[in-house]
Amino acid sequence: MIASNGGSGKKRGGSYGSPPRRPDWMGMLRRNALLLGFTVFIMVMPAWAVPLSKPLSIPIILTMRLVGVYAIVAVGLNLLMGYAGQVSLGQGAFFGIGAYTSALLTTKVGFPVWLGIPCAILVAMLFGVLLAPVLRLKGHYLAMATLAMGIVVFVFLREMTWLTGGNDGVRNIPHLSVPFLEITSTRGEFYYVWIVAIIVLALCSRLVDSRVGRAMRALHQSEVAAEAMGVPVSAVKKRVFILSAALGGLAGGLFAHLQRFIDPNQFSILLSISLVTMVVIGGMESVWGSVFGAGLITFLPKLVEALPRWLGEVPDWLERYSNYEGMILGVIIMLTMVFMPSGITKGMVDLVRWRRSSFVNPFRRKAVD
Amino acid sequence: MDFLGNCPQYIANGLANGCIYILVAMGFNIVFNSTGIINFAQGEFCMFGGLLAYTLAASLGLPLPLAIPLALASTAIIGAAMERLLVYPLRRAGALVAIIATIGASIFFKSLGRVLWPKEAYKVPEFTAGNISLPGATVSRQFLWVFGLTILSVTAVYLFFNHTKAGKAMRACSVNRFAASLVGINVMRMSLYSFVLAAALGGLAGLINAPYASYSMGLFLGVKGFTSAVVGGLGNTFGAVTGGIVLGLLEELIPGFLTVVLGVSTGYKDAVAAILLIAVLLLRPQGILGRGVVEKV
Amino acid sequence: MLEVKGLSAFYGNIEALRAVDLWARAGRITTIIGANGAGKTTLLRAISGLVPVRYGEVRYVGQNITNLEPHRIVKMGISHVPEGRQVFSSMRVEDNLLLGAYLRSRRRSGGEIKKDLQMVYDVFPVLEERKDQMAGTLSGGEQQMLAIGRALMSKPRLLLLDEPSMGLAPLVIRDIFACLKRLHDEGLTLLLVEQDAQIALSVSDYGYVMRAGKMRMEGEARELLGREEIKSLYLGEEAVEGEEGGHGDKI
Amino acid sequence: MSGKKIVVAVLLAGVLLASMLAQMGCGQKESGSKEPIKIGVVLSESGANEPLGKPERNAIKLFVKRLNEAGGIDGHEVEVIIKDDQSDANKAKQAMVELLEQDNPVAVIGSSGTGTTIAMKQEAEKAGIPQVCMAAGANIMDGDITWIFRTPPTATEAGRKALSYIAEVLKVKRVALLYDTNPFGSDGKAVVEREAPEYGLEVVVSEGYQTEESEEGMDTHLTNAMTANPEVVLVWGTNPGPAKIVKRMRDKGIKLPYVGSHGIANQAFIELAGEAANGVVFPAGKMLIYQKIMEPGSEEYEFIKDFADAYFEEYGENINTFAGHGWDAILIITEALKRAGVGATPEELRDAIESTKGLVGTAGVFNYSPTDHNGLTPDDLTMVEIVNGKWEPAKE
Amino acid sequence: MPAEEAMSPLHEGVALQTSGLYKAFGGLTAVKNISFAVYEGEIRAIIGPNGAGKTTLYDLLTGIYKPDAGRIFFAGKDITGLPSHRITAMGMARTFQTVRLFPHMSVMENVMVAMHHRTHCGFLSCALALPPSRREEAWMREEAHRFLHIVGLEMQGESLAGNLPFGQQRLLELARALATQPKVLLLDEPAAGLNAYETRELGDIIYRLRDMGITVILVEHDMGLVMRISEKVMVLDYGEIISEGTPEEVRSDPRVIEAYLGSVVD
Repeated sequence: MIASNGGSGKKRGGSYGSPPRRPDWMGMLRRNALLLGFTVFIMVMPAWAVPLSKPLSIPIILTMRLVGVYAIVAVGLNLLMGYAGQVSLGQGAFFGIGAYTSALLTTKVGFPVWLGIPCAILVAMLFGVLLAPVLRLKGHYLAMATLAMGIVVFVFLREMTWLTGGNDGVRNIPHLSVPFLEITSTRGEFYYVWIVAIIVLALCSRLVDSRVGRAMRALHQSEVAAEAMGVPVSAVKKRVFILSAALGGLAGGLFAHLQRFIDPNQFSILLSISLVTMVVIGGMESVWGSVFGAGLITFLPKLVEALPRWLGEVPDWLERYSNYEGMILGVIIMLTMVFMPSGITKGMVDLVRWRRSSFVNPFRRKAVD
Repeated sequence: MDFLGNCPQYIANGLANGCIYILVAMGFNIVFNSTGIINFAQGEFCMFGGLLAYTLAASLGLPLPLAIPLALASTAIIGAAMERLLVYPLRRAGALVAIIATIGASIFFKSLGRVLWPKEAYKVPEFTAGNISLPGATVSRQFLWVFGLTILSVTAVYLFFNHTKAGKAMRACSVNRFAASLVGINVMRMSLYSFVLAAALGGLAGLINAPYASYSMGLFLGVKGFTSAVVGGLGNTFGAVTGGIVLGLLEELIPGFLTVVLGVSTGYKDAVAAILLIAVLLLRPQGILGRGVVEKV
Repeated sequence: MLEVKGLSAFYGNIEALRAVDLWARAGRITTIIGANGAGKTTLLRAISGLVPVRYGEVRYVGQNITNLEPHRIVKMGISHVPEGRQVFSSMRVEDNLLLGAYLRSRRRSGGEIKKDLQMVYDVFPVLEERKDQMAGTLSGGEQQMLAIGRALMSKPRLLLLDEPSMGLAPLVIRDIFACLKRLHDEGLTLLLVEQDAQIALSVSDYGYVMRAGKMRMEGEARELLGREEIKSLYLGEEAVEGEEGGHGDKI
Repeated sequence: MSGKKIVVAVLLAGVLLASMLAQMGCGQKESGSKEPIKIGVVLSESGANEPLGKPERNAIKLFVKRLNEAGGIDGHEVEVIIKDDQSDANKAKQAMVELLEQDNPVAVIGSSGTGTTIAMKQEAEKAGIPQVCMAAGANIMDGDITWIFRTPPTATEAGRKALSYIAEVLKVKRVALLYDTNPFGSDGKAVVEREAPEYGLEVVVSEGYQTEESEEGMDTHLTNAMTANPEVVLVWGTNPGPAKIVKRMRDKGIKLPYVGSHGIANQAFIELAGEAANGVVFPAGKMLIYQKIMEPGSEEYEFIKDFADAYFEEYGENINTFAGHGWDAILIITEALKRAGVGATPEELRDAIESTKGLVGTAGVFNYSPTDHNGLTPDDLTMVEIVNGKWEPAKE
Repeated sequence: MPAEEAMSPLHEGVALQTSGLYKAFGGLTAVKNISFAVYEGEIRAIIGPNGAGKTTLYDLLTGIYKPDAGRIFFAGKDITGLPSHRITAMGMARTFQTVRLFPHMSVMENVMVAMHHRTHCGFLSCALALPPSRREEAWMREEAHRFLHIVGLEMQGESLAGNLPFGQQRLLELARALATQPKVLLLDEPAAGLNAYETRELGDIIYRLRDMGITVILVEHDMGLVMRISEKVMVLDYGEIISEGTPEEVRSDPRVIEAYLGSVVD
């Protein structure tokens, strides 16, 4: 190390030898442990979840397929919003574009599904490139511009009937498939989706810990400093945006073939907002948090729906959970933001570690900090 | 040409909608000025205004002159509660957190609205029924109320901000929050007032937007109101007037043109505000008047 | 009148004030001088409740006002003219002044407020000429006068002034200080923070010298004015450096 | 990292615990003498189609309750498993698959809306299970109709009824169509534009609106439509859009006849439109005004009266069309089950439904055939006119 | 500075040169006609009272603002108006007056961000962890460690930057700036908030950087530090250069004394 020759003081008695540093592979292993653990968890899931589904009245595997799809798009949104700090309330647009691309290519042009989904990614990326100029905006402006973007895409999906079929939607979309094999069983779909999702998760968790990920996080924390450190801020933002669009497209493509029927109303602003909710509840700047958020938001209604069956007779209002689902989600979001702005996963980790840092009572008048 | 012949009607309709947008947009601006956040739940205040007026006037049978102030006051209380319970604790948080928190509030309010008022629409009593024929256009009598009340509200807000102590203090907070606290203004209290005022304006927009109100009107009006605020220059309280009128007119003239002249589907009407919003944000973020603030790094 | 004991305050992670003591007597002009970055502004802000105090206390006419909210402190009669003037630039001059009287009830003391407004106009006639202009269109010196006038409108017993000379031409600085002197003669207690030691000490009764978040020197203003060390405290000298080197806090 | 692991562990433990509890709770169920017959139901109890889903649910629950009190089918109780699709096709499909995988129902009912029904239809076909839907969209019957049946009159029947009324009673030619841009409206638009020439009518303008728009917004659409000099205004949508339009029309003094769709066959329309509702004509099931057009004592009359009385007693509300659709749906399935026997395979049940003939329901008399799974004809509809805030038979 | 010199091509050994820089905000001219040249290997201090325009000058040099008039030459090229990250990539780095670390990233990561322009692996390569990106990552860690060692933070590599005590945050900012491998390093009040011990250590580090061949420009209020380490001092007041010379010359310059202590009244 060339470091400290010449200087007048070397205070810490540093030797010239190689400094004590933690071997890199330790960190790699630890990160991968989580990934490997999760992969195993998913792979064995049907084994215990299928027998459990019936007594619990919660269709675990069936719901997990969708969780996988949402996890993919939520992770993409988290890269953009949690890591790079760029709010998007229009992520549903890319999801919709991806879904329609693959659905139309496979039903009208006759593409095989395994070709349709990559095309969905490409088209979503193309839209990402076209819409990237909104990234010039910041904060609230960006939020509203992306919201508007979502509305525009929704209206065009609905109105361009010659292409999209309008409100009639696209139906009889083929099942998911790999070359020469169509996947029709729930379990098959579960594995298909989750293998893709785990690959995406693995790639994304690598990415956030790499040069690119650091640049993203840096520009989130201070654009000026990041720029001054040689990070081409607008280029990085743009790429993250396109990447998140691509993941939206991928998830949309998978979604179309899972649902096999899509119409524009499935891709309205509400979808974008619930995606944001997933990211926020799961935790910004946390790849795994997004999976958790997607899981929570998707399973919560199922859980409440199952309650009557566990408890026998329940009051009517409990049975009509979906009527006030919004109230519960709204309260969860608000409480999360007030008490655990870093999301539930991180908030819980902090609580478990008895670290009060992120849990200062925000209602207190004076913050002596 | 038919289109030109229809223009007076389009303009009258555009003005009527524009007035509503102005009220919503002013709410956005007032809150933005005093707290620096965009309240995504602003549209839901309109919902509360309209539906509370329905409940008070139509269900409980209160006379309108009593029901309307009560509805406005209740909406203002909801606004105050939101500020105390959500915005105040987040006063030190970043934009992202604030955005998401107000989105949460908006989801909550909308859902609450649906539980309390589950039907697809309610008829809010009109102040005066009937209509007036003008050359080339027919407008409802309610339109006169909308127009009059909007002018009244804009004037009242103008007077409030320029000629009352509390109003000047709120302006002072938006100009220079630091100096405001130095002269003894309780800045957090002003944030509360701004929410009260914005909620009341939103409520007014919701209830004069009669005769129909529903739980789902929030997003619709919220987006339009925000677009108006941006078009007029965000943070510029009276830019909202320009913005609202521009958006209101464009929204009626463009589909009119599309259908009557080009014969294209008017379903695209929904996209007018959204496209205008993106265009203004990208091309002229300070608003078409150019006096608004542009968010700093 | 104002007593500061062992005050420590942080700006983010920076310890900007380290156990500062200060005593401003009623009816006098007390000055704190020091080069920029010494912590003078932080001290004033800590007194008026804008920067939280970590340790120590601030007492004002016998009451503990440590960490009170700013508007309460203003109400008690301490008015702060901030660094860089901070006028409400897009509001009229007169509105700026009237906002200074924000905490006074117009009903009860409406007449008095008018009188005070006239008093401010008497002290700064230029403000009366421009009372309908936007404050942002005033020159720097006029803005400084406005800021002082605004602070006076709350009828303070103690006026805190932060660098009233900053960014102003020497002639204007002289005017401002002449006005301060006049206010003092009318019975107002002043606590002044200045970089411009010469002019500040020349109008003051008592002076403190700050450096790196600490009080380094104090004394009667006239006496301080004569001391050579002041210059070295500003422009730095090895001797001073060495003196403190020994007891630097460890991190 | 270790913290995260703890979280994961806690979650896992929670899931296991919950599942154990659930298993315990489940043991008590099998107490009845004979195994219940399960019928899956997917409805839009919330979201855009909430006004449809809620009465449908009420009717179905009431029907089953009465059926079971009367001894069920061959002593078997009927159990309905109701799921909410939130008016979202994606959730409907999910709910459908859940039903199929978890509950093995003999048939499914659902859903309320067109999009949600299509999403379910694909799964019903795949699984081979009869589905009875309560959605009106004509396009539901596009493609394979093996497994799907429907109870409400479709846009096609309603559209034909309305068009024939325009052509034969009003005797005018130029139709201005205003439609909601939602699925209901665009479906109607397609039908009207397709069928109009057969009745010698010309759709001179079709104008899409959004139901949330203000009255002034509607006025613009109306103004656009009036430029084409129509002789009648036909509005295809659900509340509150049509109410806004008719109110505006009458306010402006436009005297043209206003013909609506079956989407406004409810009391809410009259409440919303107020005075302006008078004179509005729309196609609807005969149930709506059964007391006025049917002979007391006739089979249809008594059937509907029985339903109306029971419904009012249970819920304190008057029946409406949607409740009727739900009632018909469960009726058709249970009648078919009685004929095919409790142990019938899905194919047998399907055939039994398909062979339904002359079954009196609330919406009319159902006659299914291998080529027609709609069951109703335009004659099962009637034109209703609003007179003084009340439904009256329109002049034919 | 005579104008003709500023306009002429760069002299041998000049690291950074400006000619006639102007920048106004609204009505206020923050920087007026600033021309100067800094030679390679020099330690140059810029001092002046608050509001003299020092930070604005930095912002102009590093491309955060564009000057209204005037040119900036660096590394033999005209860099006026280039985006910030390009200027950094060419070898000019800065620290900030108010510390602008990335507080939620580890110390090591903070430094690694600054190597962005010296590394190349893109999204795909990073996500797939291809061998080049892994090699690059390892190299970056090693480099980062080296820079942390220079400022003495090598033991804190894994802690969050936001959790460091303030003095160390300053040092980390310095290490981060170094990691961009600058030829010219602009320090903005590096000693603000440091105690005497830390300040002294900072001085030593700056010497060491000079010895590594880095030209150091610093804006500083701590006159002790300025006078001790800088070879040449430039004094700004009201956006203009009012004095330039060795520390001794500047200290005795009456205009400087006046700028700081004020003119004598009466």
